[in-house]
Amino acid sequence: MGGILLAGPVFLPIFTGTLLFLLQPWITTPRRQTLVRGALLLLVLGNSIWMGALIAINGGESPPQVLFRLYGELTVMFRLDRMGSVFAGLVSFLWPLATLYAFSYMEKEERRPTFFGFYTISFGVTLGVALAGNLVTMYLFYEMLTFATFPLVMHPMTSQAARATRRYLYYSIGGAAFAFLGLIYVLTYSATGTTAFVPGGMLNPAAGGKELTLLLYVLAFFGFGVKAALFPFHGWLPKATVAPTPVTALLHAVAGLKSGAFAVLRLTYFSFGAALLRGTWAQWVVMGAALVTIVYASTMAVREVHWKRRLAYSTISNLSYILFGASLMTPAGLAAALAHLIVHAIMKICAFFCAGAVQTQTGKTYVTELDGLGRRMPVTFGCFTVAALSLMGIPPFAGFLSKWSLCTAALSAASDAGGAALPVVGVAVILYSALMTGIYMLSVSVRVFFPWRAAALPDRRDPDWRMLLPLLLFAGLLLALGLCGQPLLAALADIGKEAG
Amino acid sequence: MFLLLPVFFPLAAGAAMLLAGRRMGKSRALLNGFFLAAQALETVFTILAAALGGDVTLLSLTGNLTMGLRVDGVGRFFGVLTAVMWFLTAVYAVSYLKEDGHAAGFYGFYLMVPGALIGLDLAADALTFYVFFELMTLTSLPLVLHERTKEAVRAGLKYLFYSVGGAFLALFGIFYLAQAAGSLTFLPGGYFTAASAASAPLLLPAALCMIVGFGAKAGMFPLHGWLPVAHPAAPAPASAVLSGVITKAGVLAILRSIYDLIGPAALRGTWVQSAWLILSLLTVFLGSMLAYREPVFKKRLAYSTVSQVSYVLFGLGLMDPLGFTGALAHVAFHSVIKTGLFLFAGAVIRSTGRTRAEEFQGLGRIMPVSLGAYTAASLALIGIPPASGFISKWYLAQGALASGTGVFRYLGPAVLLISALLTAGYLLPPVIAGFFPGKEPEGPALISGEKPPAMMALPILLLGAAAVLLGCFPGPLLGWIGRLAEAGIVG
Amino acid sequence: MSFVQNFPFFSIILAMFSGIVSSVLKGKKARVLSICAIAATMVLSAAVLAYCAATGESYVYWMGHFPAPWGNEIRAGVLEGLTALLFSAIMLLSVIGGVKYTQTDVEPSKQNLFYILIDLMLSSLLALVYTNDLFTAYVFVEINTIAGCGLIMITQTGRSLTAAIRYMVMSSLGSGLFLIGLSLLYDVTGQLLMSPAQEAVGEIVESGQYEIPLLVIVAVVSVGLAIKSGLFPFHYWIPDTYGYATPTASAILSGLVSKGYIFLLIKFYYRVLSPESVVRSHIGNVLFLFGVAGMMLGSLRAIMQTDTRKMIAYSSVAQIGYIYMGIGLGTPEGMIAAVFHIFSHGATKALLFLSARGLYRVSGDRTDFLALRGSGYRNRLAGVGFLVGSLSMVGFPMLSGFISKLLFATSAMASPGKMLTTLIALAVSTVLNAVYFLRLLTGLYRPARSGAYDAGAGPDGAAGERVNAPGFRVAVLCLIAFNLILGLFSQPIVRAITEGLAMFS
Amino acid sequence: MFGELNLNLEEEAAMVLFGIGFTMLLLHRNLIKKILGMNIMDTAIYLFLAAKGYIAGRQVPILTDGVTDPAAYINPIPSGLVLTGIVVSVSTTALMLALTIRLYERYHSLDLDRILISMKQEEEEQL
Amino acid sequence: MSKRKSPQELGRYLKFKRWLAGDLDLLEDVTEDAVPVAAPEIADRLPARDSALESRCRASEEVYGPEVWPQSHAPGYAQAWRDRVALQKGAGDAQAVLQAQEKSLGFFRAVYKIMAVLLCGAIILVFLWTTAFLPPFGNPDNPANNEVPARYIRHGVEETGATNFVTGMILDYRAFDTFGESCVLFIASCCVQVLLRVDACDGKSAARTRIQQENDRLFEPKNDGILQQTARLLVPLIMIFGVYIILNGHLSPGGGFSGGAVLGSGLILYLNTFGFAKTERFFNERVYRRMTLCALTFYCLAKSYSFFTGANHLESGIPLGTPGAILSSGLILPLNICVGLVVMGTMYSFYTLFRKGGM
Repeated sequence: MGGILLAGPVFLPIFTGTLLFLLQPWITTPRRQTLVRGALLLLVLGNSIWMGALIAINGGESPPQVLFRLYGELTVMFRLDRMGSVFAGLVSFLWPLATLYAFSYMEKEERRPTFFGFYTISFGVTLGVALAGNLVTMYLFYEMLTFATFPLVMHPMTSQAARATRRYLYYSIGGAAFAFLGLIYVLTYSATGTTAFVPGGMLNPAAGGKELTLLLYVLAFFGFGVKAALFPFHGWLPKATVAPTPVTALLHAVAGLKSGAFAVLRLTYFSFGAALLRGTWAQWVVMGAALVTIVYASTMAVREVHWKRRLAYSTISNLSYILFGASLMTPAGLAAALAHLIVHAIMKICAFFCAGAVQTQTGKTYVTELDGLGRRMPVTFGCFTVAALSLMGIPPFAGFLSKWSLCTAALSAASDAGGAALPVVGVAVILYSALMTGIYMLSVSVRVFFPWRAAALPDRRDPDWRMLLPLLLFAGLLLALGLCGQPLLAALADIGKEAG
Repeated sequence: MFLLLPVFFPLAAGAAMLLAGRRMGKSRALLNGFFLAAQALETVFTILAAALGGDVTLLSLTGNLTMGLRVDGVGRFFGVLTAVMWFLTAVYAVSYLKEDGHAAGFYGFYLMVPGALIGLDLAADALTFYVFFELMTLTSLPLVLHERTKEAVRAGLKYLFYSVGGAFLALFGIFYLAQAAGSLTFLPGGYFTAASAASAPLLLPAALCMIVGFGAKAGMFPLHGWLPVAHPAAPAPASAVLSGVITKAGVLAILRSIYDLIGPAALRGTWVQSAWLILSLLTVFLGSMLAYREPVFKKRLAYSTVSQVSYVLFGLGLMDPLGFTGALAHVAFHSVIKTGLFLFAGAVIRSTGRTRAEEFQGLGRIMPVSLGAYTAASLALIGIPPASGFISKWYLAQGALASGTGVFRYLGPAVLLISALLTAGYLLPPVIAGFFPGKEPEGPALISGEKPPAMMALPILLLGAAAVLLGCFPGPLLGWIGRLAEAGIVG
Repeated sequence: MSFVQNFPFFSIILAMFSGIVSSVLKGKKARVLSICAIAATMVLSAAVLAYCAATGESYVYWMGHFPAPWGNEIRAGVLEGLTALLFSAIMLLSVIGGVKYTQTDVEPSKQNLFYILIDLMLSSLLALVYTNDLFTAYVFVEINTIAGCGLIMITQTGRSLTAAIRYMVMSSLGSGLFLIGLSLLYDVTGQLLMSPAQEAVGEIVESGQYEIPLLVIVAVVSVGLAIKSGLFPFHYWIPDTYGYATPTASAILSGLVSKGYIFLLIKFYYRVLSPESVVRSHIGNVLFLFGVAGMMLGSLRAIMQTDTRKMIAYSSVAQIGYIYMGIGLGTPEGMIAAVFHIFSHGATKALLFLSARGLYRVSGDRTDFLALRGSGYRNRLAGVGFLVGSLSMVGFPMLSGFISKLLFATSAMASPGKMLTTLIALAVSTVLNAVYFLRLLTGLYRPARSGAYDAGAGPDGAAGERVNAPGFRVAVLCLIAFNLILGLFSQPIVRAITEGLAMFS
Repeated sequence: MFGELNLNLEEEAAMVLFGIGFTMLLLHRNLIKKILGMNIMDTAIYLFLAAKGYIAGRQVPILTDGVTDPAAYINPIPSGLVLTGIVVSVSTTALMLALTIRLYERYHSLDLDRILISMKQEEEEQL
Repeated sequence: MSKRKSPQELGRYLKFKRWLAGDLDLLEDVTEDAVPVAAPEIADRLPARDSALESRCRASEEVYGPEVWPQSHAPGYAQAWRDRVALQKGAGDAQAVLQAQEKSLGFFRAVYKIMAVLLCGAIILVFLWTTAFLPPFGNPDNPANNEVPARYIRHGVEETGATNFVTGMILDYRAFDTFGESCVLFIASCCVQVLLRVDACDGKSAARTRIQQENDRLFEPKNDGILQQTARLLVPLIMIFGVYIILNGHLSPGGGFSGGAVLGSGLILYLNTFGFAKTERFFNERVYRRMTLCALTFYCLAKSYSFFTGANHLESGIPLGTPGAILSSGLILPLNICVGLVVMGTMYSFYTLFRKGGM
């Protein structure tokens, strides 16, 4: 029975999504549309509650449930461990709110049932990535995520959207192909014979040459890193902002990229093992790539004038914070990475939703067109400023917490590793990027709330409640987490200790 | 618990003022009344809190790091100074913004800034200190932006990014200390002695980062770029407060991080101290030179702030009781003087519309009282004996000579002297032009304008008088600062 | 001698007999006979597979009254049964799927000739699978070549005729080399049947005689069969051949014919040459090298194509490169992966060709990217078929492509020398596959240039009107199911292949 | 290398012919020459096979006056194979000639390159 | 980006964009942005595919020479294509491209010849080198002369009944090959029929015109006296000789294949001399098809019977008769007859198809 329970939250949304496709010809009258919309929201909410209940009941630890045997000892197996429950909890908390937001955002768009179909399928697939008990299942759902999300990127059906989709597909599949090599290596040389996750790594050290292990780890890291927009392979994300905002916000800022980062964490701490990789050249290569991404992306964000593309670049740099945390290979590093994973998800989804709200209300997408909007849409831009401050790491907000844990983890890693220079450079890079975040986020806030006297004020109002509720919820959450984030950090710390 | 009042009451009042600004805007009297009452209350609460003392913890961030407020000597000194100066400028602001439509916005943010400043002064540990430091930057930004002209917005952004950048640079130091020292609460004399500093390799660079980072707010050399741009762009009361009080927050930040976190013993004689002294002296000289060449009057005063605040930093850099006393004294005196000067500048601009220094021909005829007060304050700033400036410069020189910092023992006083001369060079011409316009027919025409209203002239007069009186009767102030010096510099 | 053991012989003769009989029948009757013959073969091979799996070892069936070295014989085992079953299944689906298109492409009066070619192609494939005698293999290779050439040119358009002549030229080169290899082997060993030849070769290898001739025999036979199956350097005839024939013909040619020759090559390595002589002759490395080169350059050429037919054809070159890479790895797992990929590629390629033709039909019979835009909506089933086919090619989980990629990778781990190159080659070629397949796929589901996407309305029919023939629908659905089965329940098939290869030599 | 070349002249002749036929088939542009080349190649192989079957000083493998001792006759197998091979060559040649006729009828040229070019032009005009 | 670009500029721009894009499929969309910018009158007729130009202009590595002309798609592509070429080269006209192609072709041909000689020499060298190591010619104890031919000779007569061991081997020991053999013939004739047979019945005008062209009955020489006389003498002789060879296949050299060839040639001689009208009296399409069907079916059934009995070790009850007599050696005789008929029919059908597209 346990198996159904765990697999439920993964396959219920997938089933609902496909059901939506089949119902598409039937949904014609507005009455039916509202009915379907309500049903969909209820289902998504129910799914999240189910997931929450699972996490609560099992306290983050549940025995493995094998679904079916793919080939040989490769099995599709779900197992809820603490780290998985963190990511699953985050995703299931954000998804209903994003769906609610999407309802009002997609008012004017056509082909809504297909959009919401794929949107809900992605929910299930992301939960699949979170609940995966072994590297194979995670790889399967990781690859299916690409194919569940690419129709969403293509939704506007313009030639630009098609080009973005193609680029997204090539990068993701390329990444998955190289990650596959890592999976194979782990499968062949794993101590337990299967690829089930073992905190602290499952490779038996004797097997395979050391150099080869490191090379394949780096390949797999860059493979999964593509989805986490690591530097050389980040090209697809800014272009993918052509998709509707709920997609860019939820999938690219939260579910999509985060699953890439989550996969990297699983790969590093639960498959190859941090002890094996600590202090080796692989760690420095990986950390260097993350740092380069942070610097590159934050500087590009300042130069970018298109608002959503600017937020996309900001996502790229923040994702590399998580990868930097992961590359520290210490328990504190893992805890910091998870902290930033959670906090950044909330911050970025709030920022993207504000951008989306502005786009629906005023149709403006460029930063230069936003003068004086703050006075007309105070709530939206209030939340945006909260998100901006939190992104920068200003103390009363949650962003400071994750920056704090990241930097202290990096400095303690530096001192443990005999004064290695790179983590310290990492801290400097994080602070530089915080300054850049300040520049590209606060310049929007200042421009919006303190427009030039001469600038005429547009007469646009705040969007309806379905958009404002998520925004306010996120802003409030950021403040609450900022002020009393201590229990969360403690919980993450002992996840780290156990896996480090 | 009483300690929370001075910090959170102004924040709440300011927020209320902002939210209710539209409706209350109708009757200007009601608006001004509420504003002044709140400001007065804030000053009273601060003085009471300073008197009563006490300790409160707000929340605990991680295992051993907690955030809280505590009143100690230095905190009390800065708190009182801030409260008093803030109230005087508030009085001036009410009349200055009489016919300004957006006054409610200005008043709201004007009320919130002291909350952050008092919180800054009373912070018990680096984290709380950093929280209020950022809050102070964010709440003071709208003051700069008040004019809403293109230059104002550009200056505001520059101010924001410089201070936020500086804060992040300093944050590196805080992170390092959190990891190296284990705790961040302020401990008089600091956590490191010369011996234990050797075990923390990155301590010195961290210290330098904090000095330069917090120095941005105090207008020290590498990150001083925003000050000459932001102050003139802000309305007069705002620039007065900015120069007079907010730069002192930067000074307090450096004082706390060096004297209460790292510990002067660890830094005495190291390259960090000499770098610090070099930077401050360079700023002193640079500030005065630029002020001397600057035609626009408010910009000139801004440059003078850059150089004067670096006097204080030089004093702190000496890590010598005498230097410490001179520094703190100069903090008080400069705050009083510079606020007076800026208020005077505001009055001149408000009544005559002229902004350039050499256009003040015959100003004495229009506003003799204010010009008199201005002259007194200028003399104090230059350091003419009876006025207060002389005393602080005297102590600074004494401290330099007594401190064992090698070449700076002589270089310091020399630079201070040269800068004093330059200060005279850029402050006195308006006085001469004002009182003795001279008869040359081809000279610029005499200035014309009406007298500044009483509410504006009163604060200028008070500050001018205070500048001189403090110089004459420095006893009680110097005694208080002396006791702080002993407590502060144990090592 | 239980009755089931006769089934391989029955299936060959039945296919041949139905070919002979349909020479006098009309088009329609010939089609029905041919479909029944293929279905019967499928059933017979399934029975053979079941029997061999039950007994657990392969058996020899005398073709005539005389034992091995004198008379012919065929040998049936688990692998042969499985291959026969899957080959006939794919052929059946291709024939059923392409019925309507064969009617339009081939002259009415020559329909029965088409089905004769199909029957004899089936019988020669079965003979290639079952035969245990080299010369019989040569004869049936010839039947296969001529039938293949017939299938190519049956549409009698300019393109297919030139493709046929080029195919005949290259194939006769291949057969010539194969025959000369055969005669050299006969000359050196005196045996024509594989099992006695193996002992003879074993003796020669020990005695150290004829060391050079053996080397040349291996080289010549491998090159000959490589030419015929279209390995990389000799692949110039593939694009036109597979691209411009009828969908049934292209599916059979690309899916089965080239695989038949590869199967014969594997049989030659296993049955005639002892494993160490194969390793000593380094033919494995050569095949590995050409295989990897084929994978890369095949996909690169496919990317540069503007005509989708040639693009799909070039992807076959790449996939054949995969198979030869598997063989070239030299490890038993490599061989298992190669054989599995033979089946998975056969099924996927048949699906791709059929659905591609379905898409051309609703895009005004034009085959470039521009015309196909939005055709995924116009012909929904063909669109889904093409989607599943290309996803399987790219190695999407749950589909057969993923399992073969997985097998290749695990087998690569076993051979240390070639591990890294194989892994990198696998990853890079997956990306290249993704580039050209998904570029077309995204094009399928974009609205036509006019911006409005017309769901379901075919160019020549109202939305409701059936766009596809019933046969086409059945075939595409079965092929999709077959792909999914290979993807999800690949375990029994892989176990059967392992067992088969164990008892193969 | 050629040290122990024990003078099997027939096989060498066959191999030379095979080489010539192979290259003609592969590289000649004229279709008829290609077919000729193929025939040369096939006949070369059959010559090789026949030569292999020959044993010096023995009779044709037809039973003559009841002698069934193998030492009397040459090896019958290669001749059997040659017989089958010849039929294969006939059929392939017939097929290629038919193809050549159709191509010539359509493109009026026997040169494969010309045929390819004109085929493309024809397709060009067609569209 | 909206500034008007001259053709040269566009050329450079495209090259730069290609270097920048680095992603082949981006090329497809490059034209969508760049084209409207170029000269308007060309823009609307230009096809979207820019990559077609690149892949074609490069001399492809086809062994048979480069594909000169790109494959076209949209209607009116040819003209648009020439403008594109002009636009791309920026100077001259489409002919410039063609001259370039010719020149490179010339160069290619020279290399072609040298390569041909080299390849031929290499192959001959390899094979000569192998023959050097082969067992000596005509030596009795070659590996090929092992126990396999020995048994054919020693027990050939009593096992197959045929005194001609080769026929015995072909039609009994290794009968499966020969069965495959006749299938090769059958399939070859089918393919040639596919290509050359012209069916009047399908009524298509194209087919009817082809019949007129191919049907050379009109040009048949009318009753050439000399030919008819000699044919009247020779044809029966040839036929009898053919039948003799088939019937004595298992006794003396010959057999189904050679006999069939002789009969086929006799038939062709008869056709040439007496014309289609006379030959169709006794031998036309239907007869041929039925004859081939019966022959092959008999062959198939007979051999299946013998294979089945052989494999299942059953005793096949076909008497072998006395060696040396015509009716001896069991099934071999009828099989020879069938093969002979098949070969005759196929030869004849090849001839008629090549000449007239049908019997």
